[in-house]
This record gives sequence, C-alpha cells and structure tokens, in this order.
Amino acid sequence: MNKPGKDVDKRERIVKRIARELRDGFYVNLGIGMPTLIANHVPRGIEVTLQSENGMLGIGPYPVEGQEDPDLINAGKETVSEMPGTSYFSSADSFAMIRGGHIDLSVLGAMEVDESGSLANWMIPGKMVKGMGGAMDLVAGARRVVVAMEHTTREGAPKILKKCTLPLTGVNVVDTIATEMAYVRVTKDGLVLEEVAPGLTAEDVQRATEARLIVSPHLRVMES
Amino acid sequence: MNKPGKDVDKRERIVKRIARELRDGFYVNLGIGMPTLIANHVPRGIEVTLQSENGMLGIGPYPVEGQEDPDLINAGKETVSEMPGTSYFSSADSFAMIRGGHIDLSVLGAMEVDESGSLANWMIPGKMVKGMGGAMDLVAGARRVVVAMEHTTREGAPKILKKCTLPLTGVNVVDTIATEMAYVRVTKDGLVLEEVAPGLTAEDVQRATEARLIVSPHLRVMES
Amino acid sequence: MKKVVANADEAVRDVFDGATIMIGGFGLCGMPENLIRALVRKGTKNLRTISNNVGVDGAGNGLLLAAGQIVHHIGSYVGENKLLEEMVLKGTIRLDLVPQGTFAERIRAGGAGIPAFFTPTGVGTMVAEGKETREFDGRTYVMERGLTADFALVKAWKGDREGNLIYRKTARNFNPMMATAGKITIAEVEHLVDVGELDGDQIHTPSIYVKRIFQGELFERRIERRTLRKA
Amino acid sequence: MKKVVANADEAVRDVFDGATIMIGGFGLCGMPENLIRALVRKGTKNLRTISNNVGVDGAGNGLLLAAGQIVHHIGSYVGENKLLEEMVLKGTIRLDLVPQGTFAERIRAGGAGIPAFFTPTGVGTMVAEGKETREFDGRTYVMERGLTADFALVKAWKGDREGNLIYRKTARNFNPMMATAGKITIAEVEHLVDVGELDGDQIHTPSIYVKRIFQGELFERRIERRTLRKA
Repeated sequence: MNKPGKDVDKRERIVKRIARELRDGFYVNLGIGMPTLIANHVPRGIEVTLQSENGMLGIGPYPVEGQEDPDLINAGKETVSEMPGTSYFSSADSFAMIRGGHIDLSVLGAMEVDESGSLANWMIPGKMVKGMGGAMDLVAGARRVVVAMEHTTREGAPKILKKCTLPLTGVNVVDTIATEMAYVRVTKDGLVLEEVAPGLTAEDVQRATEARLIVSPHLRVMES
Repeated sequence: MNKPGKDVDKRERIVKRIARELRDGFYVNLGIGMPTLIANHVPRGIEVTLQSENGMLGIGPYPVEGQEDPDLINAGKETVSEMPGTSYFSSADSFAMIRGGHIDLSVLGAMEVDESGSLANWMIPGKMVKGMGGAMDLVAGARRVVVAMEHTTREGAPKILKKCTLPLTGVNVVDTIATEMAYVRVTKDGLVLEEVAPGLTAEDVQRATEARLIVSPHLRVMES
Repeated sequence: MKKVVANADEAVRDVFDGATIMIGGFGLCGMPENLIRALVRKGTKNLRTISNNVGVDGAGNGLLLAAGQIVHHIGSYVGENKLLEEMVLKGTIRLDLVPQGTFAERIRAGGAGIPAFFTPTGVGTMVAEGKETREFDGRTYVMERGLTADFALVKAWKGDREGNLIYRKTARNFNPMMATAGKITIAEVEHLVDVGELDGDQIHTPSIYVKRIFQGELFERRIERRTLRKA
Repeated sequence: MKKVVANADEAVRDVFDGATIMIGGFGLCGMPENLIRALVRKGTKNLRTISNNVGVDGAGNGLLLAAGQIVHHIGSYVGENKLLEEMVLKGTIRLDLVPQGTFAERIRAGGAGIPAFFTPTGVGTMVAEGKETREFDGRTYVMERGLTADFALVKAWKGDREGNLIYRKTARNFNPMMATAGKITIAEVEHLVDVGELDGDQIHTPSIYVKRIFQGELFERRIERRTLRKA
C-alpha cells in the first residue's frame, strides 16, 4: 500500500477530483475549509458561480491587501471579493435558494459517511458543540451533495462506515464521496467504488473502509 | 327619522368618521372603493402611511395628467403617485407585512357583518365569483379592522346581522363598523352602539339593524 | 452558460401542452406581455395558469383565455374578465380562487423548499374547507401547500445577461416569487444590460433563478385604470 | 411620528431584564455594534438572545456574554467563543442550536405571521427529535415554529428618518428578517439621511418595521478573518 502522502497532497487530489465534477453554468456552494480550495481548480472553459450561505451569489477570490471589506465575507467569515454579476440577499433568501433545490452542487467535509449516504460532520458527543451552521440545510437542499474528506482519521480508522456513529447532519443525502484514496458513488445498492488513486487497488481502498464497496465494472484511476 | 340622504353624503360621513380613528404614525391599508377616500380626510398634524397590498408603502394622490406611470398602481389597479419615503416590495413581502400584524388599521367594505365580528364581502352564491383578492389576508392580519359600509342594502334590509348569511371573509375579525347611521364597536359581549348620526336615536339605528345593539352609556353624536 | 435568447418565441419554444405556468403581474402591471403573446402564437393547449389575475378581456392573460389555451386557472381575483365568467358558468375552465396573501406565500414556499405552512388567513371560511387546521398559541391556523410550476414567465425592468433582475415600482408584485418557483424561469426585460452593470445590493432576483432572458420586442404597458387628479 | 433617537443608549432605554432580543449580523459582519455596547452599559440581565453567532470573545455579542447578561442563546454556530464553551459546560447558560436555514426561516416566519412551517432540513437528526414530521409528495419534513422577539437590534448601511433601511453586501444577512420579527425594532445606521433620499426600489427594509433609528456613534467594523491574495 502506498504511503498516504502529505496532507497538502491529499487535499490537492481531493480538491482537483471534485473540480472535475463542475459543469458549465453550475451554481455551487463550497463548504468551509478544504472545499473552498476547489474554486482554484475550476476547469478552463467552465463557468461556475459560487454561492455563500451568508447571502451572496458570485464570490470572487480573496481581496488584495487594502481591498478587504468588513461587509464582504464568505460563510467562513473570511474576506472575499465579488465577481461581475454578484448579488446579495438576506439569510432567509439565501436558504430559500438552498432549500428550494436551486444549488447544483454542495461540497462539504465530513467526520463520517455511511452506506446509505448519511453523513455526520457537526458534533462529537462530549466535546463542545460549535453548531451545525448551514450544513444541515445544504445537505437537505442541494441537488447534488459531494463529501470531500480524508479517507481515514488521523489514527487510521475508517470514516466511510456501515452506519454513522456520530450525530447525523443528514440522512440519505450524499451523492458522492471524494477522498485521497478513492472516488465513491452512493447508490441504492450501496457504495460503488468508481475510481482509485494511482498506485492503489480496490482492495487497498476496501481495507481502509468499513462499509462494503461495490467495485464498479468500469473502475478507473483517479486523475489528479 | 331623518332621510337617509344622498349616497355621496352617506359616504362622506362614513369616511370622515373613520378618518378620525387615524393616529400619528399609523400604517394603514385602505380597501378599494369608499375606503380609498379616507386618504382625503386625514386630520391635520397627523401623518399616516398608506400601504397597498400589491407591494407599496407610501401611496400618494392620483397623478396629474402626463405623470401617470403603468408601473405605479394601487391594489384597485388605479394609477397613483408616490410619497417621499415610499418603498416597493414583492407581493409575498407585502402580505408578510399584512399577515404579520404590522398594519395598524385596515378599512374594508362589507356586504354583511355580524355580532361576532365576522364579515362577508367577497361572494354571493349564484353570482359570478370575482375572487377575494387580499381581503381575507387583511382581515386576518391587520391589528385593527374597520368596516366602512352603508347601514342597509339599497332595498333597506339590514347588513348588520345576528349571523352572516353569505360566505365569510373572516371570522371574529372586525373591530368597528362605521355607517352613515352609526359607529359600532364589536366587543366580546356583542355590538356596542357608540355613536349615532345627528338627528338619529339609538332606536332608529336598532330598527335598521338585525343584531341587537348594546347602547353605550357614553352614547354620542357622530361628528361629521 | 448562455441564457440570452433572441426573442419571446425562442424563449417559449419548449412550453408543452398541459404545462403548469406561472405568469407574473398584478393585472396588466408587470406582466410578461411579450411572452404571453408568444404563447398565443405558439398555441400551446391545456395550460394550467397560476397568476393573480387573468388580465382583462383582450390583454394580458386574457389573450390566452380568449384563445382557449387555459383549462385551469389559480389566482386571487378575476373581476375584469367577462369571458372567464362565461367559461366558468359553462364549465369549460376550472377556476381555483386563493386569498392573495396565501397565493403569494404558496409560491414563495414552493420556490423555497417549504412544502406546507400555516396561515391565519381564511380560517372559518370556504377557503379552509377540507384543509387541516391547527391551534398555535391559542389561535387557529389553516395549513396551505407550496406551489411550483413547469415554467415561470416574469417581467423585469432591467436584467443582465446572466439573468439578474431588477423590477420597477409596483410592477414587481408576483414576479420575484414566481421566478423562484418555476422549473424553467423565463424573464423578459425592458433593458438587457451587460454583466456587472447592476449593483449587487439592488438585484431583486439573483441570476440563479433565471434560465432564459431576452429584451422584450414590444412593451405596450397598458394602464387598466387611469385615475388622475387636477394639476 | 418621530423615530429618530439621539444615540444607542436612548434607543435601548426600555430593554428590560429577561427580554428576548434578536441581534443581526453574521459573526461580526453587519452586527449592531453600537446597540450591543449600549446594552452592556445598561447592564440588562437575563437576556434571551437570538442571533446566528455570539460574536467572538471580546467583541459583538461576546461582550454581552462576558458581562453575564445572557441566560439563553438561540443560534446556529458558536465556534468562536471559548467563554461560551465554559458557560455551557458549567450550565450557566442555555444554548439552543438550530440549523442556519431553519433559523433564518423561523425568524422570517415569525415576522410574517406564519406560526409554523415544514422543512426537509434536519429530518432524521437530533434536530428533529420530539418534533412532528410529515410526508409530502414522498419526502419527509419536520415542522418548525416561527420566532419573534421583544426587541430586534439591526444594523444597516443607510437609513432615512422614517426608518427605511438599505444594507450593504453581506452585512445584510439576518438583519432584514429580524427587523420584521421584533415587537420593537431598533436600527443603527452608518448614514442617516432625509426622507426621500433613498430610492423606493432599493429599500430592503420598509419603514413600517422600524420603531427607532439613529446614526451609530462608532463603527469599528472589525474583520474576523482577514484573508488576502497576493497583488
């Protein structure tokens, strides 16, 4: 089995893989942290518009020094810039947009995902609860939900489980899971392993996964 | 008993009486027809803001010729003008405003009103139904609902009844009834006759009313 | 991502017989007149229209009505249509009347992923018959359902090529909610501008809701009731 | 009809111990900082705050928290407050966490006279425990209740003397809904202008919702996370 590689490489692979799911004209919500990086890898010729649940459609890159604006932040409370065509709206209107199924793709991190596409990413019992923010609305409302996460915990324990053990963020909501090891699609029949990272086998991925993976007849190598 | 007078006099009395209910700072919705005329009788020193359920706060008078704007109408589809401080909003936001109890006073016409403050003003079975428009929302949502109507039908039949016979617009929603004959308050105990038109007695009003009127111990003459 | 279409006819190209269509406007004010005329030209049949009014005889949705294209209408007020009256009496059209605020909120809910909500409007009246009612904090409310449509036809004052819309005065009315509640929302605008020309704080309908946009060919902007005061 | 007050202290004069208070802002962005500081000066106790966040330690609602004025908080995310963590563990504060979209919609509903609505958010999770769920068209939804408050404290960019408000960029966030859901809504603005100076098509919060308005004394406008790219 390959070495897992540095965290930054893992992230790069995950982020690039998800970026390839973007389609021209997509309206996308990128979660805080790793998912935010996807914006840097939008394929050429493809135009996507980024939504931020705090009330903005059309997020641009971070501002250059001196251009930062306290009234212009993303859902991670980071200063951002706006693109031409940006619009602003209230949080109620923003979540109406999300809940109403108008966001094509939502990418979020996760602590656990399971066979039924349920996910847990907001709370560990016994630890301080920070709150779910907009995650529950995003997984319930977006047309397509992609989980971006490392395949296992820092201790090497699987995060793709038969059944989530942590308090859930949503039930049967995830469409695909992208990790540094694999690209997995959630189907009615279970989790289908579609792609494995270069140098890995389906067996390698299964060993790092608690849930049973159905190996796609079209299994491919993940492009990085 | 006095002659009922011409329709225009009746209306004038009703409209002027209701105008005296206005308080400084009130936000008011005036129904189509007679209630619209109240805007011409706002007492001096009192500032009221008129709301129109098609999405406007701050209705001004009819425009002068040449100033009419197809994009600027009231709920009766009449061309109007705007006051300084006018704002526009969607119909959903307009009725959120109405339903949420933010309108201080709503004045509407009625076919029938009854002892419990229920009112009927939108439909006569067997006749073509035009629709209730915003009336049901206004009576359910406004803080105070005033009915402006002639005391009896053209045939002289009472319109203030023990119980409405026509399909209802709202149940237990009316606060006061202003007619050319009287000013009546709806209370838990029933209808209280507060004021009678000049030259009329409480008995005159009762004779033109099917519901029993409780004569207020402070019965006054309606100022016109 | 190309949303701009050449004209109203291209915009309504795939509206199918039997479609449910939301049409913006309060009477003739703010209605998508170019799209309505294109639908009449197209001759699409058996439409279920969701619009506050049915225009007037000979204008607005009244044109669709006169062409016999509507089989079912949902709205709050139809007082300006003699033809509709005849059709209702003859039973050639189904008419569902909804209180205007409930109508607006049902469309807003449909676009916002809310399948049902409670409102005090209409409790104890015909409108609440057959519907669930429930008490909250001592007051009775009736449950109403969200509304969506296959197509939403809206009219705005300005729009940019990505589909951001700004409405003008009371021509806003039902257009913003309908824009959110159509599977395919089509916007006709008086002024089509380049992306970046509209101020993001002033946009009423964000681009995400609009699939097609075009500058309307002809705006009659008819006034229903020209009421004037003396100068 | 005089809505303009001299300053934040006058604006919060009648906020009482035990009041429920909505406070606008997403983190420190768009929060009514002058009103918060005035509430700290006033020392009102046992507040129930409804705000998406609790500011950060030492700023925004964090000031009220540090002063021990909050006994119950409803919001969606409190990750920036170590003090809050200690208080929750010690049991000196009650914390109710609500999904952000449900939180926003509950406030919108409260202001709009909707006592309850159904949402798909949180179905099958802890959030739905003890709540009614129901199926509509094959999908399960949970019923959530509207939220109102004794006072709503909001911050806008511009406001006129009648109380019309315009927000700027993402500082809009929860302010518009909260303005509709407070029995007494108080607005602090960066620029107080005369009536008639604002364009009616651009007003985000109509005057009807605002009872008091003033130009804020001091806007620190702190940034929580200054993220930059290279020029």
